[in-house]
Amino acid sequence: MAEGPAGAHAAAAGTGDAPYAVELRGITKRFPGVVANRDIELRVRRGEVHAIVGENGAGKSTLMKTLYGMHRPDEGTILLDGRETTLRSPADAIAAGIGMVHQHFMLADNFTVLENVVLGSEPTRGGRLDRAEARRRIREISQRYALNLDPDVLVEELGVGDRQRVEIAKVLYRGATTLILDEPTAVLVPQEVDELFGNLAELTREGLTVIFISHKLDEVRKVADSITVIRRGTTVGSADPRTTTARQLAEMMVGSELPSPQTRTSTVRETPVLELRGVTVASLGGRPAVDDVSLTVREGEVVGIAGVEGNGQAELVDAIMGLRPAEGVVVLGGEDISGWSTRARREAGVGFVPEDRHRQGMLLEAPLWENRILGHQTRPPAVKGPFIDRTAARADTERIMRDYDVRAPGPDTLAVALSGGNQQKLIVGREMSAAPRLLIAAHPTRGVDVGAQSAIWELLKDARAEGMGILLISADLDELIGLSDTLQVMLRGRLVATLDPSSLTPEELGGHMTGASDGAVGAL
Amino acid sequence: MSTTAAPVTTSAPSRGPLTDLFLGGGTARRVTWIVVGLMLLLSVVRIISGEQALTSSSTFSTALLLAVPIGLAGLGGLFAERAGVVNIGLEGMMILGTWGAGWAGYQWGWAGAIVGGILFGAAGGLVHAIATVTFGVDHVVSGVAINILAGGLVRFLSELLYVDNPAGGGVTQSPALSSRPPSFSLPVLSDGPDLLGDLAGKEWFLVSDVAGLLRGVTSGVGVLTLIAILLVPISYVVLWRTAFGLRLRSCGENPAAADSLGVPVYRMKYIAVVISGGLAGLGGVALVFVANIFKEGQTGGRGFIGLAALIFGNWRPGGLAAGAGLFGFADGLQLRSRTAVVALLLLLAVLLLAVAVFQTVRGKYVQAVLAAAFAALSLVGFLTIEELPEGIVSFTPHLITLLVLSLASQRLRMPKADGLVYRRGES
Amino acid sequence: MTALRRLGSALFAPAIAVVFAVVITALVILLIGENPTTALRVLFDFGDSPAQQTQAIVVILNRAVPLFLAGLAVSVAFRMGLFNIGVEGQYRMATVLAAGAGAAVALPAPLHILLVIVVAMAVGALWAAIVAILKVTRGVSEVISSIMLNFIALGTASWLLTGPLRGSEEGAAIITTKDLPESGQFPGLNGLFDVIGLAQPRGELYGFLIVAVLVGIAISVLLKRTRFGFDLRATGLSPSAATASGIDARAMVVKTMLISGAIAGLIGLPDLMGRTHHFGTEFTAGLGFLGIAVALLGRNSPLGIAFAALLFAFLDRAAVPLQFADIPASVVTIIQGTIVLAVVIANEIARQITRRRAEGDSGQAGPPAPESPPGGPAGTAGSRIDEPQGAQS
Amino acid sequence: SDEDGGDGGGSGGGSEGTLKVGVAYDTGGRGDKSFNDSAIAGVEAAVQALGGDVDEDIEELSPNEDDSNREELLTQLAENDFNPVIAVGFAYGDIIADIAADYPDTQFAIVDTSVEDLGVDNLTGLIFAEEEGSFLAGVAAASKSVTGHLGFVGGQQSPLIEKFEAGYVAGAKAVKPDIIVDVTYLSPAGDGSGFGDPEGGKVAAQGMYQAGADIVFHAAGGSGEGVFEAAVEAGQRAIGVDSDQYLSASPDQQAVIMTSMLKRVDLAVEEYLNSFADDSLESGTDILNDLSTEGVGLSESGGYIDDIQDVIADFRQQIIDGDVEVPTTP
Ligand SMILES: Nc1ncnc2c1ncn2[C@@H]1O[C@H](COP(=O)(O)OP(=O)(O)OP(=O)(O)O)[C@@H](O)[C@H]1O
Ligand SMILES: Nc1ncnc2c1ncn2[C@@H]1O[C@H](COP(=O)(O)OP(=O)(O)OP(=O)(O)O)[C@@H](O)[C@H]1O
Ligand SMILES: [Mg+2]
Ligand SMILES: [Mg+2]
Repeated sequence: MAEGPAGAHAAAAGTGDAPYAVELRGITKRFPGVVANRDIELRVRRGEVHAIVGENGAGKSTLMKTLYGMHRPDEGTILLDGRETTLRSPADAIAAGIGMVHQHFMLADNFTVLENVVLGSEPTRGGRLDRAEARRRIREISQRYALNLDPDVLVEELGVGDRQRVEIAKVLYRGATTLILDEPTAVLVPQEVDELFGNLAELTREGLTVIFISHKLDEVRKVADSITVIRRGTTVGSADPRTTTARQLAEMMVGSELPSPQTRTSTVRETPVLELRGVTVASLGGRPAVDDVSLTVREGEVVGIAGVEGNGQAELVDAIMGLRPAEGVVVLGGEDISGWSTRARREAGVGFVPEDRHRQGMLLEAPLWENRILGHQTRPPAVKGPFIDRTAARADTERIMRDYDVRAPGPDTLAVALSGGNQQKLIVGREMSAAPRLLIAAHPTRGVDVGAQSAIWELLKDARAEGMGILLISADLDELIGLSDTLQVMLRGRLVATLDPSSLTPEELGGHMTGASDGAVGAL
Repeated sequence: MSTTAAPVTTSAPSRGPLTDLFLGGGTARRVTWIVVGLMLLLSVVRIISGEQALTSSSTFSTALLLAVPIGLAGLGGLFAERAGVVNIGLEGMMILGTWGAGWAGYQWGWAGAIVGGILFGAAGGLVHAIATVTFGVDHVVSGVAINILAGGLVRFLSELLYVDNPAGGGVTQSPALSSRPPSFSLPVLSDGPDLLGDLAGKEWFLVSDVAGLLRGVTSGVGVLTLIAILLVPISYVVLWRTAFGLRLRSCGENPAAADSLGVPVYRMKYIAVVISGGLAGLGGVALVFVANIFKEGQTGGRGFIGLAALIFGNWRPGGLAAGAGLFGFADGLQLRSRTAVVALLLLLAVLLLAVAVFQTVRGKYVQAVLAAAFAALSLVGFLTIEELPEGIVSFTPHLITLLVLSLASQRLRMPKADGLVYRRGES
Repeated sequence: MTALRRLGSALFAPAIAVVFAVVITALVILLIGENPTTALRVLFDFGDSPAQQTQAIVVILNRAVPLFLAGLAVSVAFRMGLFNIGVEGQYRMATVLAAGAGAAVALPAPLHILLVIVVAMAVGALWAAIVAILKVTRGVSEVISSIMLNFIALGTASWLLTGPLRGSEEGAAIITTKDLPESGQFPGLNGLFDVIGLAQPRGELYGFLIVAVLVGIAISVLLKRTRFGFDLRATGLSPSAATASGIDARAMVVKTMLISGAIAGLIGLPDLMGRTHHFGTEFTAGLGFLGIAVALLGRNSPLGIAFAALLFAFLDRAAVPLQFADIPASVVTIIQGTIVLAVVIANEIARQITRRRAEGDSGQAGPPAPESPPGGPAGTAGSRIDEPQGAQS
Repeated sequence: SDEDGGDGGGSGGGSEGTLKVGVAYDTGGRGDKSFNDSAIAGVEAAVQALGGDVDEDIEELSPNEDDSNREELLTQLAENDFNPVIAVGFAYGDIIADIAADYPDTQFAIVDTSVEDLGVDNLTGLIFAEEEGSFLAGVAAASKSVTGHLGFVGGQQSPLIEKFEAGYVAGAKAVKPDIIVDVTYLSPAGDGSGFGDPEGGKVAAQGMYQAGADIVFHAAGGSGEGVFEAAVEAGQRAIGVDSDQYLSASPDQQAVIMTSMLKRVDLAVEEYLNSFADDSLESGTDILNDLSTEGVGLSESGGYIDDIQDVIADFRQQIIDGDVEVPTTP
């Protein structure tokens, strides 16, 4: 059965006798209990941008880690430039000219850009790290590929876009000819994405090969020269981006239609749920992280906050949740809650879907039913007086798992064992089941595949229709535009524009977010 | 394109003024500044209280002597923790080091003792590495187990090898070392004509105090003290200025990233923890050299103090050396003169008063009042107390360490992945 | 089935560990030219007469009680990610002051006992609170502050003993506080042996055993069944998630240390109220450090700690009979250290196995989705979407 | 049945001339080169003299690390029919009376603790007049001192060690009333670390030598090693304690160990066993070992104090005669 795709690919390769830059044949990778990759075929021509798409957990990252030598395939062969190669470690892959930018950045925050870039292949002189030489080479790469990096800055001071360029610099520094980018655009705004694509074009012009993974199908069609689709661990086919629509791709991935976050009719009522007046959050040095923010969320309204990451959205969320000291007034349903503790705020009816589910949303080493209790320790059904009601908590977890399609064996499963999408659905289900007045949803569908994404959108829309106010923070501009009734743009800690999502394109929004639009620049 | 980047501030984020003073920015300048300030303060306190012991050359040489084992243990901790392995087993490794030094030392002399101590300590480190790196055991757990094990093991080994040993020794001690380690003095200044010694004896304001300090750290310095002092800058260079050091530290900051760049994380951690054990063992050797013999219980918790010095010093060699020095100074004073300890109360009063003024300027009145109250209390203590009881005096160094730590409003920054078990491919 | 499996894996780790420790110990004993089976026999030989046997049980239980309390104190802090290395100092301060307070007052028996216990718990809690407060207000690592406070406690207790609380006469070789009056002494439990028809041992079984059991149950319920316990464990598992869920992490640090310290305060009481009746220079030190080992061995669960304490006590008892068999007592320490190391390694391996298995379960449970996507079962040969299917659309 | 066999002897068990002696050590156990070794030497000497077998007839037990099983040591020895049972060290003082009362057919002895007031008649206290020996050490030191400045390093600040200090200071002042004696204890009461901290001992002694002292007397157990080291480095003198430390010292230390204050635990134990064997033991009371019984004294190895023997002998006689009253507390 491996012959089918192989034959098809041979046809696709068509004329050229030139060997593929990367060819994976029949790759199978098993993890205990899971076959992450089964009999995967992948052919990438030199100098092309090759996209890999597939739902969450389809096995894309696993495949790329195999190609990067991070683990050995159980079966199958890897050919680089036509030669069969065994990759025992990333070091081998690096030596073979392969570099990888991981889905989650692999950077040491407390190191400088220079240290991060040279780590593992340091220039030395007389046994000592030759910083001057390293600096020179990084500057050179930075200039050649327009990466614009300062070698001596600490990485923790950089934004996501810069971090990504550091990752790319790492790879280029090692002389990679094949670049793997795992979901590089998930955290970028359109302008940054464009820059990235500009960088990629630069790279392919220099003859480099790029393999890149994304959930954003439009993007894929725009930038890729060819596409491979993976489903449930195996290749289901390849596609030509010029002739394939996003819808067709999505169907190939999941067999369902591409979801759209279109809002139905407006459900906004008069009563405000949340009012912020002059909320200011100080930061460690200098300019406040959140600067004099005022906004109102009404019942049945979704207020979207757009902004490049690191412009104060996270701090604003923290301030509303009481996780960070802030000046100004926070009013919930007519009551001033500025001085309240996080717990009191949650009890008063604030639901919270945090940005980073692993860090703030879950106890990974605890069973699902305990995760059901988290954040609702003082409210039924999970607790009775000072005690925990285990039976009720379990029962309610089962309900959430049913209602929200959380795929796991049972409420006693540890949360780590769930995939990201399922964890997210559990969190959303948990927050919804307390019937909050206000939901703070930060990146509710980040890294979640299309199926789960549409489910979460539906949930948010239903809740909104029932009168819940929602503050939505997202980096996904389609999501923001599609779900919000009102859009606020946040830049350097301030709300710089209020926009009407019904007449807005992502590109325009992106302009506001980066301060490129006139109004926004004026506001500064 | 740079518009998207978060604004880049060139200066490091402030960590509170006192911390910055100790650990921040232009290190050399700050260190000089602190040393000058402290000497001035000590000098004033000495003149007022008449406690010559405060700044005598013998006090400083004792401080050095006492600081060496602690500092070496701390350096051991530095290597392990910079590579991401918390080493609470330093005490155990130090115990192994003392035994190894005693055992090798009575047979092959002082050089043998150094090798023996390092090897035994390193063996302890190896066990820790196997448990934490290969088996992924919680670092604290493994360290505690090693501490227990080391105690039992050295007793057992002594029983096995020293009872009925014609060379001497017994269940709690080794035979004496067969040769003594050499020691050095700075010619002319600290030796022979001993110019510094003369100056130190004059009881002149500041001049004698500085002379005391200089003579203290340059006369009769043992070979291991010399090694320990050298190891501080060497550790810095190795960890911060070489490729090896960068790789080692990357395992403590983000092992997954290091792994993805082909750094052999497990091997680096092994190397680091074994070095750590070796240095802790060397700390044990220092103790054996002092007594010329291995003696059970000799370490007396110095491994733990070394760990504290490491944290005190913000996981940096210079900082931990300062921590060890401070502890050594207070410990030496405590062992030498109970009355000098009372003079420390005056020092404390002055320091607290400075804090109070500083906090007032910053508008933090609660802290200011608190500091002033404690300053007054210390002053009253200084004026009324003649001599403190042994029980109270005995914990002077520990109390001072605790006080300095809580005064230096600290945002210490430990390596980010310190103490986290790293398993390949699991993040 | 899962329960059975869980039990299986729970027992698997300790079993491997004990085997490992036994092997190491046997090697050690062989090394000194003695017979390992002798050692094994001695371990389980509780004596010939019934009285000797019950006495052995008393010795084990009396040793286990403080070890259990120490392990419990450490584990409560561990559960929320705090390393309370300061139990040592906490129970020293608690014991000396409880001894002083108990000897200074005259009260009817139950009240007097209660007073001693309350004083001990309060002192332990306060001493631990210093650590907590320094941590939350000044950011001082609890590891350092508790190490320093251990030394400070040692000196302070010594000063209290030789100064204000001195009860023994001048010149007596052992300095002690005044004895607790009868009403402040905890009655023993030897009546129990009559009830179950066992011979009376020579020594007295600590009545404090009951207190320890009650405290163990209370802590177990607190951790597993209450909101507070949930908050505590949640903070230990993920401080950031706990904070986001509305738990005040700083307050949690203080509360947890108070509880841990209060339990630590009890460690010295079995001896104080059941045997010596005073605090003195011959005070049993080091239980705080052993408590760390016991807590780790017991995997921080009260029941596990009880087993661990009994195991340690069981081994400690053998120290004397081993010497009769010419095997040095240090062998016991070696066994204890090896067991701790072996158990934690085995635990870790078992944990990884269970975790893998759990993930295996959910991995298998993933695919059978209710709305199975069309297009046939996954894993069939791929097809080119842009040819046949693309043509269809 | 075993117990029946044991109780025949009453207060004098060794009917066949052989003894079964149980020894419970102080912390450290056999091989500590000090206290414990001295005690066992006495036991072995007595057993040998009585024709017994040293391996067979002596059982020695050491307490565990935290000293928590002392009671067990004594009871196990008694249970296993060792008689007499000797507890080495005052740490047993707290418990031995109760145990002796429980085993009335076994004779118990305890080193360093007075049992006179306890009223247990199968218990003997082997006590020493450390202050008298220390007095002579003080006399020797003061006579030999050039600088008129002496030092004393105590292990733990306990009543026992304070006896050493008191005697030493009194002896020194008896020779030179204006002599200076620096006194340092390494650890406070209840903290035994001062007996095993050579580094502390060295630092303390160094301080004294640097301040002008030329002779330092230590009563600090294992920490004394550090005191000798300090003496070697300073080129000054030190005085050992308990046993004749000159004999077990390295050559360069022998050069500085002027004398040692002897505390003959071995003699006391041997004496006790002999009287037990020949049924002359009068238990329930203390046996005081002082200058008159040669239970304490000064060693002469090395010959450093040969020239002042007459002064020392003079003071010894005065003490024995009661002409000089030696204080027991500083
Ligand atoms: N180290 C591992 N151990 C066990 N299972 C793993 C491991 N890594 C991945 N898996 C499993 O392999 C499958 C594929 O995971 P992978 O991360 O490759 O998915 P993906 O396609 O990259 O998903 P996403 O789009 O969410 O990034 C998942 O079901 C996951 O459970
Ligand atoms: N090293 C590993 N060992 C075991 N399971 C793993 C490992 N790495 C990943 N997994 C499993 O793989 C699945 C998916 O992991 P992954 O991190 O790719 O999630 P995701 O769906 O991509 O979510 P996210 O968007 O947060 O990355 C989860 O079930 C996770 O438990
Ligand atoms: Mg992925
Ligand atoms: Mg993912």
